[in-house]
Amino acid sequence: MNSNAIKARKKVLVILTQSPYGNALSREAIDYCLAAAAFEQDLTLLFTGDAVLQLINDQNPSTINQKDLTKTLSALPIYGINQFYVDSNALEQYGIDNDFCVPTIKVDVKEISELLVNADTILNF
Amino acid sequence: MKTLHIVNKSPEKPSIMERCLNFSSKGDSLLLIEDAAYFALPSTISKITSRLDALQIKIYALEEDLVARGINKKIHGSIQIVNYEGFVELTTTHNKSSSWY
Amino acid sequence: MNYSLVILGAPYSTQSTTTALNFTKALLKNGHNVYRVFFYHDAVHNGSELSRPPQDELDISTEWKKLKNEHDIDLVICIAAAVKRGVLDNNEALRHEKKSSNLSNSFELSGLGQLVDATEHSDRVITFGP
Amino acid sequence: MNMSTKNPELNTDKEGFLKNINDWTPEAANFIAESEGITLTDEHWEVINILRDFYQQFEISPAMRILVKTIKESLGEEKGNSIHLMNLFPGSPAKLASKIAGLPKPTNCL
Repeated sequence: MNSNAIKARKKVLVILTQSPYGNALSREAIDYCLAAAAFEQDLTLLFTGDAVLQLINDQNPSTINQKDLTKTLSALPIYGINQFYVDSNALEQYGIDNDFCVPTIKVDVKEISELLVNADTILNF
Repeated sequence: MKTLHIVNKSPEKPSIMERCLNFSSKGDSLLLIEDAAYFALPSTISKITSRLDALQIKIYALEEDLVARGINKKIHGSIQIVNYEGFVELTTTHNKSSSWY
Repeated sequence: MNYSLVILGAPYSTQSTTTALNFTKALLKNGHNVYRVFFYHDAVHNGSELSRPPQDELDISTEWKKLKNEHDIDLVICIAAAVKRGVLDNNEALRHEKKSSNLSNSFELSGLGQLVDATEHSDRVITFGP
Repeated sequence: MNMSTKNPELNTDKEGFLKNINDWTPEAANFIAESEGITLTDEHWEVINILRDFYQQFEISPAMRILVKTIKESLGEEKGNSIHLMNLFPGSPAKLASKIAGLPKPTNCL
């Protein structure tokens, strides 16, 4: 519980690839981010593939007996996580844009490679 | 800062390999494990060899997974076979790894 | 080098756990240190004492037990993911008023902070996808 | 500890958390608080209401640091600090206040 127990110093890139409700990994990834934020870990999030679908506003998963992932995602900025990179190719593939639950930074393939290069550790969810 | 990309899904899910290659940098390596071992077959790997070459990405496949699937003698010549110790070695010679699934 | 592993796939359903087991053995054989193995997502089922494969199949639970006994490696299961899926130690069974617990004593239930700690203290973190 | 002696309708677990968070009412909050030896004042209610709003918005129970931050934002420095919260909800304020506010039981996740 003591947030000073770990002196965070590594740059961790969390790569999200899963859709919001078909796979629990999407929520479990956010749970990791909340924990990492509590320890003030230097965290960057990259949404690619189906994970861009997590960001769509107006989700109402009560119809499938699940909690709304966007509500929890939108708590991340309060926890100090502000770097939400989104794969512009994936957005294009699904024809979605803007109107997301968190402020995002769109990145192309080259910029994403840079994110990987600059990370100390990569966690894939 | 080189990355070892680890792929474990079969070529039937092409978007996974696509993503892995898109985000790779020059000099990274690719390790095929589990069902991704089937990428080592000549007909599947030939679809991506030009991109691998352009990025100078070395490609490895895990011996145990190849043998298990009966394809260790059928694989493309450009692929280097490593056992688990070779897998460990690859993680030491790269700064980090990214697992695509 | 100091390694941590993140395992995500369910044992017996995916190859994730056995790949990670073999990798762990190779690490130890080559003189590396395993800082922590963190079980998350469906890999929490590794912690069940009650799993019993047929005698002619690999008993994954026994494999972890051996590694734990011989090398004292830290096997940590995410508590929230485990309790949700029915893998409980005595404390959690009491806390949630369940009549029995089933966590094998090779493992420990703990929070995601252990994964955060592992990323900070390891030279390498390897994810074994589902 | 067992609420049923005081309020037959209130279904709580051994730790005093509501088994079904939809059972929460302000009266339920009073009962839970009383069983913890706390008589709810306006200052308690300020925190409880903020917690319930937080849960409504994000569907998670805030960690202590975030609770302090959130309270500071809406009630100011004087109340947005851990000493004030410790006085109101002794022991572990985030957990105890969440229990009284009818939020889900923490998953012991940190």
